[in-house]
Formats: sequence, C-alpha cells, structure tokens
Amino acid sequence: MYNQTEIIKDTTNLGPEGELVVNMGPQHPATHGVLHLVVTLNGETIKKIEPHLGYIHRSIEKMCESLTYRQFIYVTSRMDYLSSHINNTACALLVEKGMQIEVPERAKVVRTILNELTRIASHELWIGAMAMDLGAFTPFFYAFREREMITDIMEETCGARLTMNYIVPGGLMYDIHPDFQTKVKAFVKQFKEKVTEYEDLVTGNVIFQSRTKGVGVLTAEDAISYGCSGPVARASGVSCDIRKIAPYDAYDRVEFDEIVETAGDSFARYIVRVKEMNQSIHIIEQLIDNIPEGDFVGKTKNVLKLAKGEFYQRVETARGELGVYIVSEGGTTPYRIKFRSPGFSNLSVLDHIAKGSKIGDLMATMGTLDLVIPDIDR
Amino acid sequence: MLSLESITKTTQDWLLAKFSPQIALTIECVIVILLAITLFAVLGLVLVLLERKVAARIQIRLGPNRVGPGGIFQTAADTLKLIMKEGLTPDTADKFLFNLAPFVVMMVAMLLLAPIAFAKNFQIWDINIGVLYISSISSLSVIGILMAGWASNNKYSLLGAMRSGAQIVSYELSAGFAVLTIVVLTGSLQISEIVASQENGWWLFKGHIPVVIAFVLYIIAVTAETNRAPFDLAEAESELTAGFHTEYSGMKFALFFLAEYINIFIVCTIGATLFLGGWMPLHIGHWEGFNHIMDFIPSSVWFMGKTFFLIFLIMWFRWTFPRLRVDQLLNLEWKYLLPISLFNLLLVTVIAIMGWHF
Amino acid sequence: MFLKDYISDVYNGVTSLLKGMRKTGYYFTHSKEIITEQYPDNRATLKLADRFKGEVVMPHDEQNEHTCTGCTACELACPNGTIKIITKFEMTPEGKKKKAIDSFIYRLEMCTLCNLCVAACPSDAIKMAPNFEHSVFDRSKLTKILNKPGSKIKEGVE
Amino acid sequence: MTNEEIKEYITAHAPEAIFDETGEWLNIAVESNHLKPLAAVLHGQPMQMDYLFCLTCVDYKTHLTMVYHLTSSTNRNINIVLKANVDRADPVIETVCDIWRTAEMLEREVFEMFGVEFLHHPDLRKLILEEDFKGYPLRKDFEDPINMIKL
Repeated sequence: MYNQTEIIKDTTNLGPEGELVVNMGPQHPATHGVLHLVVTLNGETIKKIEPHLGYIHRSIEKMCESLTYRQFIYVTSRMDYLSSHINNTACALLVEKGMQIEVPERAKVVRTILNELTRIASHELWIGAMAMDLGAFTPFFYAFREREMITDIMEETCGARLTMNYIVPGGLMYDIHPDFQTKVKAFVKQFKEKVTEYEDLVTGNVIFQSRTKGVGVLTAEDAISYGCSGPVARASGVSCDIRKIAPYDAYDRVEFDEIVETAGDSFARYIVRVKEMNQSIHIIEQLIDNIPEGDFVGKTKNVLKLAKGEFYQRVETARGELGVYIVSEGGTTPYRIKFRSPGFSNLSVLDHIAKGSKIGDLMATMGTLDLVIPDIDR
Repeated sequence: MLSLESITKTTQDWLLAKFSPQIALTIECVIVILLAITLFAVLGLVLVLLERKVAARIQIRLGPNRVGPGGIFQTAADTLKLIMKEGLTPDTADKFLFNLAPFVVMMVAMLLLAPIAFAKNFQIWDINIGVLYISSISSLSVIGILMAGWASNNKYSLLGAMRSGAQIVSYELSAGFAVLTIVVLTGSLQISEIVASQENGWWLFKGHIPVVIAFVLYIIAVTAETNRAPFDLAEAESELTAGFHTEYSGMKFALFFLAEYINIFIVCTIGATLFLGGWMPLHIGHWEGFNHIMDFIPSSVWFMGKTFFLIFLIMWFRWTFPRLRVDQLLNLEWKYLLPISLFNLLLVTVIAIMGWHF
Repeated sequence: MFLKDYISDVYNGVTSLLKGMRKTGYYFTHSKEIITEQYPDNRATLKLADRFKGEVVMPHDEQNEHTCTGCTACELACPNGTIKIITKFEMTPEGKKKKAIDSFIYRLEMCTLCNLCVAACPSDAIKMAPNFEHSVFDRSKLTKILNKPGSKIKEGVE
Repeated sequence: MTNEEIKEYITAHAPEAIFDETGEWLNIAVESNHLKPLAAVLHGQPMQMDYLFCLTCVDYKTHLTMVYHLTSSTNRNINIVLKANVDRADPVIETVCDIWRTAEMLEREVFEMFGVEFLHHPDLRKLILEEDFKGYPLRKDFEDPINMIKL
C-alpha cells in the first residue's frame, strides 16, 4: 500500500522526460467504474498508458473454489454485469458438458433469446455511455428507454433486472412468464422504429464521425496477437464469433451474419456493435414464435459432481469471448476455475492503439473498447 | 405610458433637480450597479433553471420539479447550498490568483453589460465604439480562465485552461468578422445607431444571404467563445473531469458557473442587437396593421424575446451534439469558419458599397 | 474540384447536424414522450413483477401456520451463508418427538437474491417477495427472523 | 489438420512431449524449459497457432502447472492446450509475451496470483494487488485470516 507522501509525490512529479503524468481514475467520468490509467502526456498527446487494476477485484476465481457447481453460477453475474445471462450460460453449459446433462429444447431456445436480449441491452448501454464520453448526453436517455424494455422483460421472467441468475445447470430456474413472447415482440417492434434515432443523432453526425474515424486503429495482426475478441476484433477484420465457431444452445439452427468490418478504428467498432444489435433482433425474431413446448429444465442429480478432468467452455458475450476453464478433482466444487474475460485482453491493447493520439481520442478509443471493469478485475 | 424609458427619464430629472450633477451621476452609478448585480443574480437563476428544463425535455425527462411549483426555486436552493459550502483552496495552489480568478471572470461578464441597449433608449452607456468595446472586453475572459487553470496547480485544470486559451483566441476572429459585417452595413460602431438602422427591417432579413451566413458564423463562434458544448473543451467533463474549475468549490465555483451563463446572455444580446434588430419590433414591409400591432408590444419584451430565442438555440446545440476534439476545434476555425467569414465579409462590403441591401 | 469537395463537406456536415437537431427538437416539443417515473409519488400505482426477487419471505396462513420443516436444504443451498435455521423438538399430541424450526434467521444484508434457497426448498415454505424498499438506519434490522412468533408447521407437511 | 498430424509434427520438434487426448482438446505437456521453443514452433507455419486465448496456472499442491490455450485465427476449430509443470518452491518459466502480446498482461496476473516468475518479461510488476502484498492468493495454501471467510 502506498503511504500518503508517496501518493503526493506520484501525482505531482513529472515523467522522466518532463512529461505530464495524469492519473485518470479510479474516479473519473470516462473510465466507467474504477479503472485507473496512469497516462503520460506530452501536451495533449498521449505517450504511454499504464492500467492499474484491482480496485474492484473480488477474487471470484478463489471464491468459486469453495462454491458448489450450482452455487458458483450466481457469482459470475457479478463479473460482466452487463451480460450476466451470457456468463451464467457459459457456466451452465460447462457443467452440462462435464456431466452430460441433456438440456430440453425449450430451455435452449429461451436461453438463446435471453442471451440475445442481454446482448442488445449491453450494446444499448454502451451506445449511450459511448456518446456520453464524446460529450453527447442525450442519446444516453434514448438508449436507456429501449434498454428499460429489456430490463422489464427480464424482471418479469427472471425476477431481477441486472443479475438474473435464471440459468441453472440443465436448463432454466423456472418457466418463462406467459407474457414473455408478447413483450419481446413489442420490444422488437419498438427497437426497429427507434434504432434510426441513433443514426440521426450519433452515426450520421459529422462531429461523431470525425471524432471516431481513424482513431485508435487496431490492425488484424495486433488484434490476434493481443488476444482481442468480440466486436473489437471483428472491427479489425478478425472473424471470431464463438456463436459461429462452436455453436451452443440454439445458435446452430438460427441464421445470422457475423459482422466483420475491416477499418479497425473506433467508428468500425461502433458500426459493428450497431449492426450486431440488428442481428440479435434477427435471431430473436426467428426464435420467438418457435419456442418449443416441454420441460424447461432437464433431469439433474441433486448434488452435481463433475468428473475428474479439465473442461473449457467458450461463449460469445457482448464484449467478446468468455472462457470458463475448470479443473475438477471429481468433487462437488471446482478445484481451479479460470475465467478468460474478454475485457482483460481488450484492455491490454489500449496502450498500443491510443499511443500518439490526443486525450479526446483516448475517450473514443476507450469507449469503443467497451470496458466493464468488474469483468477485467474479476 | 409606463416604459423603461420614462422611468429612467423621471429618475434622472428628479435627481438633477435635487442634487448637483456630480452627485446625481454618482447616485445613478450606484443604482446602475445595484440593478446590474440584481439582473445577474436573477439571470443566473433563470438561465440555469431554463437550461435544466430544456435539457430535461430534450432527454425525455421531467427535470427539476421538487422545489417550488414546477421546480422554479430549484436554482435558488442550489445557490443556498453553494453559499453554505466550504470554499476550499488547495494547499499547493497559488492562493492569490486562485481566489482572484472567479472574480476576474465575473467582472469581465459585468463590464460587457455597459453598452447593451435593453429597450428603447434604455442603455447604461451609449459609447460610440460599442461594438469594438464588446469585442475587446469579451476577449479578456480568457485571462480569468487561464488564471484559474494555472493557479489550481492541477494537471486537469492546466490542460483545460490551455485548451480554453487556444479556443477563445481563435474564435474571437470569426466572431469579430461576423460583427464586422454588420458594422460595414451600418457604417457605425455605436449600438444605438446599429439598432436604429434596423427600423425598417432586421439585418438578418434585409442583408441577403451573406448576413445569414454571418449570423450562423456568429452563433457558432460565440458558442465556442463561451465554452459551451459542443465546444466545451475547457471543461470537457469526460476528459478533464471539470477542466479549469476542477479545484473550485462552493461560491467560487458558483461564480464560474454564473459567469458562463451571464456570458451566454451577453453574447446573445449582442447577437440579437446586431442581427435581429435589438429592441426593434418585427415589421413586415407595408402591412400597416400588422406593424402597428407589433409596436404595441414593449421594446424590452422584444429584446428579451430575441435574446432568449438565441439562448435556447445555444442550449439546443449543447444537448444534441457530441464534443469536438481540440485539434478539430481549431481545424474548424482556421479551415472553415475563418475563410468563409473572410469571403463573406468581402461579399458584404461589395453589397454595402453597391447599396444592394434593402 | 477542391472547392467542390470543400462545399460538399460543409453542406453534408451542416445537414447531419440539422438532422440531429430535428430529432432532439421533436422530443423537446412532444411532452408525451417523457418517460420519467416519479418514484415515491407513484408508489400507489407502482407495480412490480410478481417474480421480482426482493427478499426471502415465509408465507403464513390465517392460522399462523407455515410449511417449513426445518430440513436446512435452503441453508445448504445458500452460497454465502445468508440463512441459518435453528431447530427444536416439539412434542406432538400423540407424544412423539417432532423436529420443528425454532427460528429461521435470514440476513438480508448478505443475501444476493439468487433464488437458490427457494429452488432448493422441498416444501415451498419460502418464496421471493417483490419488496425492494429495504433501507434502514441500523444494519442489525436487516437480520430477520422469518417465522412469526407462535407460528407452527402446517398439518400434514413432512 | 487432425490430432494425429499435430502430434506427429510436435513430436518432430519436441520429442519428449506427452500427449493427452482424454479431454475435449489435445493436451500437450512439456518440460518448462522446452515450452518456449515449442511455443515458437507452434506459432509459426504451418500450425500458425497465433491466438493465445487463455493463459493461466493451476496449483496442484505438489507443483504448479502453466496452462496455455492456443488456437489458430485462420482455423478456430484447432485448439491445443499446452502445459508445463514448474517447481512450486521456485517457479520460473520463460515468458511467451514476445510470441503472443496478450501474454504480457496475463503473465503479470499469474505472477502476482501464483508467484511464477517469467524470465525476460519486459515489465513484470504487480497488476492487481498492492505493491507490498505478501503471498500468492490463488495458491491453495494461501491464508488470509482477516479477509477470507470460511463458510
């Protein structure tokens, strides 16, 4: 731990060549949480960015070592809280894979719909926060209006708005609400109407375009080398959608496009996410009328025990590839669990792509990387 | 008829009858100062509330609605809170400059009030170089901001102040050129004469397209000069936390905040005076009846209506657009606004010489 | 050509800005689009979803009877030790000893509202209630005893 | 490329590699000092394992095992798990961050959580924990009487 004098020294001293060293965060309006970036500046130009993590580290990996295979799922909602359903799905899929639990079709389809709704909600929040980083405050409220409909659907069916814990090994915790389908259809209808607003306010705006085009360019080679995934990598032309590579749940029976842009700049990342929302809507439309009847949860033993061995499950969250790696010794709790979080790898690229740009560009770059700090810190 | 003009006239006559001219002038000065301070206080309260309400409506919210009916006392409550807060001065700050800066900014805003004609024959100081006075004084506000940024001994403040310096210095140019177009057309720097020249129609209407362009340029330039979004780089919230006033709290912060709104008010009054005819009512050609009805509306209402329309426009900008980057901001000025305004000024000069305007 | 690009740049820029202003202007003039919920004022009409997980409650019927057998399935299912069940032995009229709950201690401040205890309960004795106004001035008030004083287990529940 | 071909190719370059196909993906265990050369071989043509998507460490109480999950960006269906045991008392292994850049941050995390020292790492400092934190939290024998609550 720092002592008091060291902190003062740290913040007032200049860098080795007389540069300005600015601590952005842990409390800063643009770092969305408690990310701490030590930014070395030459005037307005960024020379170096050094992330300091750990302000919200809860040691989820260690915690999970003492939780059973039913219990550890709820903790993962707190990792990337914006795609908690998808995190839960990853864990449930892993347990199902490890124990060969048969998941009913109904559960698979509902999970897919919920995952896509979560993805839309996450991107909606991102689009608002991103516009706010760039100084446009109003799109935030418009984006939240649509997101509110999703959280209402979640509240009605799963009983919570953010950390749902609706997905259990074998299927769902309880059946969907009778109004689920009508509500989702109403959402799809409203979303299609309102998505043009973002075009007017954000996408087409000349200021927004000039702020994001050519800013924070990430090449495909770097994206691969830095282990980027999700929209960040896809904007650089790297095809990496786990839903296509290793389909899980009902993704193998729906038709959707993997959005790949080639520019690799902030605007491309923005476009990828906006188009992804439309693809998610497309997936939901295919499934919402075809939810099969039947059980919502498969037969499972009361006490879940994973066989001795190692298991790895990948899913595509809103931010990228989430991997759950479990080493099991055959007991009721994981021996070692590792979450490969998409945000961690995406953050590591920040220094590389923001170097040499202006402070204003850092906000655009950081905004489009879509960092969720609990996901990075775990 | 009771008007601002008759009130001032009666007051002056009465004072001159009672006292010697020097004392009368002193008393008038005191009255003016008191009125100006009152106006500022009221304007601050009204404009902040207006801004919050406009923002709320645009953002599909209700806005402040708890303190008083419709939240009209919200800003008064906020002011009370700010007065009661401790005015912190950082340990390593340059204390004298740190405490001086908000007053410099505020003083500049107050000085700008002098030559503005609020109503028919209702003006503090009808100086014959009114427009020049305004453009010279308004460029001083950057000193206060630089002072605040430097004296805070905070890196964010320093960056914000430097941005602000670059920004105000460059946008002074196009604001000046936009003002010059009207000066060229009028042939006078005096505010009262500029207003008088618009008796048969506002310059915006009778000056053809070049004046419309000048008006647009003026609005953009003054938005930048008052550090308002989309040009609020000096206090870019998501980048520099609060820019040059990061370290300020309590009433010192409130002065900055107030000065921002007063500056908006001042530049909008100038815009209204130059382009929208000041206190002149709207007259359309030879529609005698219509013109007559328009004359019944008091001149002060006309003036305030025009000013608040411009203020609303600037608020509308703020809640719609993202912020520019610092180099793009300067690009916009030097590559777009300045060439356009130079060319525009040339065009207006030709129009003025040839007498093509109405 | 340079001049043409320049003018089209300016034109496109200005139209894109005006497009955005038209959108915000639309919302400014249409007050029916306002979505604010005036929370404490609309308490009477506020309707939460039935399934909303706000806190764990133990439903009691008119005879002050619940269905909790004290099997501690919920205690075992809870990931973070929120629930503590203290059992006692009661004498039934037939003179047999029967296990029953003395107190069902529920610590709301530790609860993550994951619903695992409700899912684990074999006799549906506890459920999630849609209450969300949990703020209190003293943290100890969040530790609740869910079974009402004097309550007993419903007949026939094993 | 089938598993057999991969095994053949790897055996040619690292004869002592031990293969394990019981899991979902092909596991390759090598000595810790042979890991770096093998990693370089895998990264190059024709395998082109250029996407390191998970790097972690497992504490088996007797030894630590570094686990590298690799895949190829051109063919995401080939996944390889690379493993190397390191000594628990003095865990030292060569860094792979000059092969995959993402390893730089991941190795820093492993460094502070397990105490594995990565040779030739450009910037091996603590990333998440405080500078003067004692102990390696994700090791099995880590005890923190204040902050760890045993249920």
